[in-house]
Amino acid sequence: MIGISLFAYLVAGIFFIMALRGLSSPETARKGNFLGVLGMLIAGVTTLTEPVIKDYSWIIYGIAIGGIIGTVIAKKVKMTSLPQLVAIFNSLVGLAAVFIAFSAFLLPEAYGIGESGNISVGSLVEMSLGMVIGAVTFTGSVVAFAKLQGLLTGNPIIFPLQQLLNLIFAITIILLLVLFAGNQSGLVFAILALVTLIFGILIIIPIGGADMPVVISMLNSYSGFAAVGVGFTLHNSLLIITGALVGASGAILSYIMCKAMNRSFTSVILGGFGAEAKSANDDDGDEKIAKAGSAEDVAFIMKNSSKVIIVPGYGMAVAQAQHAVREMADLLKKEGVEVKYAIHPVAGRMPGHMNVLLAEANVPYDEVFELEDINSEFSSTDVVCVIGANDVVNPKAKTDEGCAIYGMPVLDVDKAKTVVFIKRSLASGYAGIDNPLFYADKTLMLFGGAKKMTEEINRSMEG
Amino acid sequence: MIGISLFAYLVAGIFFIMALRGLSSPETARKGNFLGVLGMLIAGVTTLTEPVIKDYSWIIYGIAIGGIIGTVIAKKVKMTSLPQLVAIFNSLVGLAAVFIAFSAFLLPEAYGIGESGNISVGSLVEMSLGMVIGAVTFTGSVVAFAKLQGLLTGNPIIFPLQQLLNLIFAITIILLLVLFAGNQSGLVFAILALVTLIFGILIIIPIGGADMPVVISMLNSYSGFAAVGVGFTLHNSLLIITGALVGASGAILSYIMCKAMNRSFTSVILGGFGAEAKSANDDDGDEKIAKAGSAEDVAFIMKNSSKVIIVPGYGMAVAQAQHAVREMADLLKKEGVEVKYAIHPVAGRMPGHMNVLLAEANVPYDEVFELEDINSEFSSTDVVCVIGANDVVNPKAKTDEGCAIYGMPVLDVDKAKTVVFIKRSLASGYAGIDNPLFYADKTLMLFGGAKKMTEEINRSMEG
Amino acid sequence: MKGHDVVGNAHGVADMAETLAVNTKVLANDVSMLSSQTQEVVSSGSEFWLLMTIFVLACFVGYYVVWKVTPALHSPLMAVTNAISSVIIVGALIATGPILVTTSKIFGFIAVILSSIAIFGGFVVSHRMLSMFKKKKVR
Amino acid sequence: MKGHDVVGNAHGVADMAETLAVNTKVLANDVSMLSSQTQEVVSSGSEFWLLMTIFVLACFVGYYVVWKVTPALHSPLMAVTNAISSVIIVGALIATGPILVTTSKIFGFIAVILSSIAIFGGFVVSHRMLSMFKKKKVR
Ligand SMILES: NC(=O)c1ccc[n+]([C@@H]2O[C@H](COP(=O)([O-])OP(=O)(O)OC[C@H]3O[C@@H](n4cnc5c(N)ncnc54)[C@H](OP(=O)(O)O)[C@@H]3O)[C@@H](O)[C@H]2O)c1
Ligand SMILES: NC(=O)c1ccc[n+]([C@@H]2O[C@H](COP(=O)([O-])OP(=O)(O)OC[C@H]3O[C@@H](n4cnc5c(N)ncnc54)[C@H](OP(=O)(O)O)[C@@H]3O)[C@@H](O)[C@H]2O)c1
Repeated sequence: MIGISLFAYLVAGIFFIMALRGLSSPETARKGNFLGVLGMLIAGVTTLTEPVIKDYSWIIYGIAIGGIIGTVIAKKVKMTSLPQLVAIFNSLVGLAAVFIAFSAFLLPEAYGIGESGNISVGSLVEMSLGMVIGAVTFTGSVVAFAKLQGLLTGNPIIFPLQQLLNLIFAITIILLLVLFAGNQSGLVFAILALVTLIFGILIIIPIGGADMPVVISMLNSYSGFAAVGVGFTLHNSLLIITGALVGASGAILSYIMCKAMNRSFTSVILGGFGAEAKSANDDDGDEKIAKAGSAEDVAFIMKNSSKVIIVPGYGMAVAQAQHAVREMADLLKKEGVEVKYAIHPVAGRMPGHMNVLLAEANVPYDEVFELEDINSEFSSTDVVCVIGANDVVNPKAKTDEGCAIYGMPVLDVDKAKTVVFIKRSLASGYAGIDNPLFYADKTLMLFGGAKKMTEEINRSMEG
Repeated sequence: MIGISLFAYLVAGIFFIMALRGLSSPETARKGNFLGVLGMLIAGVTTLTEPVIKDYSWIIYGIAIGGIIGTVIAKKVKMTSLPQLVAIFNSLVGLAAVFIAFSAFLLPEAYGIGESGNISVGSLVEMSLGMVIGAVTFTGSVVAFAKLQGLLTGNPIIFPLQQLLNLIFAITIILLLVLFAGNQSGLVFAILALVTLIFGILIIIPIGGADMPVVISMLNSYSGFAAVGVGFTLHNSLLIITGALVGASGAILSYIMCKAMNRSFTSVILGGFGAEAKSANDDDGDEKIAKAGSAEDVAFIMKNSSKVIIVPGYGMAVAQAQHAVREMADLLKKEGVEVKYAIHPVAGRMPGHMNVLLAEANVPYDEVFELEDINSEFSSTDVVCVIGANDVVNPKAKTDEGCAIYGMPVLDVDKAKTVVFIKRSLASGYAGIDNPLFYADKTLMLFGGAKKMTEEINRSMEG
Repeated sequence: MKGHDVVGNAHGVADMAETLAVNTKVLANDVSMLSSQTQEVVSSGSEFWLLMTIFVLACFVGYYVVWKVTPALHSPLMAVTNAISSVIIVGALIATGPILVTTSKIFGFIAVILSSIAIFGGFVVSHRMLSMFKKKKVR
Repeated sequence: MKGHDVVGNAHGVADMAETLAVNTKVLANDVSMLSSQTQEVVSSGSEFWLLMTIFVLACFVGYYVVWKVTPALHSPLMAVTNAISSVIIVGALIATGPILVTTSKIFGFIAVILSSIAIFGGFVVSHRMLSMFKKKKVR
């Protein structure tokens, strides 16, 4: 029995690994996702055959309720709200870990880790680590969600002695954990939970809304480590394997984002970035003059070129302009123009966000190129059409040593013959840095919402 | 105690992984090798602190004897004999696994797997699997060594009903294994060992000498799995981890070789390739005429070109011409000629063999390029100097659907302006296929031993 | 045999019996301690480190697997990791399993709901994203 | 108290003592069996599968790590794997450890020599190869 279930957990673990492996290319990804579902099924069924499980009714109800809610959310959610969705799911995993830790503490017999009041120190430490990480994940993700959804201000919320307060909380948590491992009192455990929940709020609240993607990825990683903690408590290798996979995934994604933004991870976590950004916004670029054009102008230039590269950014996502953009590309292709899409690793507000949006608008993924694959092509391109992007095409990152994004790899759109920007104003983007390309001779600005403007271009191309 | 040693084994395992990771680039490789040594030290010291170990004298003698022999061999061996060396070391690991399995059977108490005559079936199966794999590795590697060293004929040794005999042996081994797991008789174990040792000889002997690199790699993989078997017997996670790493490495290397030779792994293992090859040798290419030149001609052409690519092959290794070749490149560079080296994945007789030989002759590794990195450069090259290589530059692999190497990726030397071959005759190479490039207009043949000819070229360039 | 001899003997036997009983108890204790120690050694010491080994290896695997994920699929990756990290539902199921309704069972029930949301939600949304990724086809 | 009463009592006590002794034995047996069973369950069942899990994960790690090795270093790779697979010396050391000279010890000794050759040889030759790999420098 024990052998069979350990074997089944191993198989489930392999399936989870294969699920992530599948994501290495869009062709294998769907099969990978299916293997993931299969792995989860195996894990669930295996657990349900454990002798401790005698009453199935609550379990069935629980899964049914959760399953329906989850499916409905997943079907309804707009692709532009993916970051929020991930934040919610993270928070649920974290909260579940907290509840499971409490269950294990209250009913250790069921988990085979001793009797109430007589749990080994090792198990106590493991369960409280799982609980602590879970609790931070929970409240942290809730705050991240609120900031992304606009329920909380996106500005970093900063108050005096913040770092000191955080330090005091961290020390308190460690002390409570040691105390709990010593006396295994339920009260201490509950207080520990409470303090950690508050701590989760405190560490995320000073971080600006625009940094939330990094935060979410980090919390995703934490949710993995919460699973590892629970896995150690339950002596369950599947939870440990899966947790490690998720932990690695979250950590790597935040690393990739930080590197693509040319920021250090600590600077993101210490927070306060959005605040400086806003103030840096309005000081320079007053003398220079940008050339504005109309949708007809843009349609004309693009129609008469032989190669166009489209660079979508955050603004395209906000405006939900992806379908209009796809139509524009189709119209251009009908005129015999070669069209490609260039995506910067941190375009938009989440890794891979632009790819999903373009895919949603039926753009074939072999027309969509990553930075390193397309950067050499801009010099042989007639028109680059930048839609709602800004920082990811800012040449200052290559030239201005003093600026915040200096060294960040950017798309070399300034090498193309003509650059068209579709955005509402000359305002800067997320990093709050003015873009000299707006004022270049080869640049044409098309002011307006991304969706409206693209549709206007389409109309003038059709007519 | 047990905790600490398990921790130490884990650390050693991580060091072994890091050792292999280091090999991903020449810069980190030496550090990786050092970590490997460290891991081995940790593993050894940890084992020596186990309570069962009371007498250290034999151990010290054993390590001293083995250490001296190993170091001397490793220092003395010629870089051209690397395949033999790897074969020897493989055989030692295999034989050690056999002895250890017998020790575990005779003194199970020391390994904590029961008492003599009362070992659990699981442990019996594990130890006999370890023993069987070790025995095959041992005799198989000895045969491979003998073939490579020329002690045995390199021709496949084939006799009637060979496959049937192998099948009978395989079945006998399985039956003996089951019998042994049932009655744990020492006699049965010894017979099992004997039969398996013979089996190891039988399966390698029909394979041609030129296929030995694939065989060695496969046996390398086996030696890893022997370690895994011993690891399961001893409940030692380090042995299991390391064995899996080695197993993966050997399997991947043989896969890479088979793919680069465009042959299936089974066809290699079923053997008899060299035999056919030899017969295919002499049938075609009688009418065509090859243009032969002198060393002075070659020196003149190369001196007056602007870009030369050197393609070394098996013949350069046999002739030990690497130092002369390096000198030639130096002389050319002095004349202002751009010189690069192109290495095919299966040039020579072992993966990475050419790279080591060139490195030995002080060729900087950033002048040495793999097939996929340099193949596009041949069209802009004036002279390609092919030294003792043949199959890896044979254009038939691209054009002649009927030939044995059709589909194998080759270096596109035929795209260069002039091709110089330095070899002793118009004979074919390992695959026994005639090379039409010898008779092309752009080709100049320089007949003679690789070392002698290269030195002549150097002399005429200097003088 | 004299009366008090007998009594003395009886006392002796009784004493012995008592000693025996005490010894038995000690023995029983010892053995049970031994048993739990054995279990402790095997399960706590050895098992913990085996699990730790599994953890470390899984981190390596995760590292390599995730770096191989194409950047275009980073969003689905996040959704899938949401789903699979909810495998902690395993712990929740165990808490919900007993027949007796206790706080632990109620907590387990809540955890089952929460993780089911993330499991179904994560897999469904990643499936939704992935089925949008299409190759160019002749239209 | 009558003589035979006392004798009867004494007999009773003796009987009880005997029963107690027998029971003790049974108990001791039971507990020791339990103990060994526990160990069996934990060590054979659970430990085997944990080790199997480690094996599978290590195969994944090996797969990824080896594919990342640059082709130029495939020869040193073979030498290093020779060296590290000789970590089976661990098993040989245990066999050579006891003071009593037995066949097992002699076998262990031979295995120590054999694997030491491969360990030293493998690391030394790979070091020799690796130290030949040099970058271009201004001469
Ligand atoms: N993707 C990630 O994972 C991630 C994570 C963290 C941070 N970030 C950061 O996010 C930034 C992404 O760069 P990006 O170039 O995509 O965006 P950006 O630099 O933030 O610029 C977006 C631009 O879109 C315009 N815009 C907003 N709404 C619009 C609408 N409805 N129609 C048309 N235009 C609109 C804005 O200009 P107007 O106001 O003038 O219209 C703005 O300048 C980078 O700085 C990156 O570091 C990304
Ligand atoms: N590297 C590996 O891991 C590996 C493994 C298994 C099989 N192989 C096989 O080995 C072959 C390697 O290709 P390759 O092009 O390097 O070698 P090759 O095709 O075997 O040709 C070597 C040539 O070198 C010449 N030669 C021999 N001794 C010489 C000397 N002393 N001086 C000058 N020339 C000499 C021979 O011609 P003359 O007799 O006319 O001089 C021969 O044609 C491939 O077919 C590959 O599939 C390689």
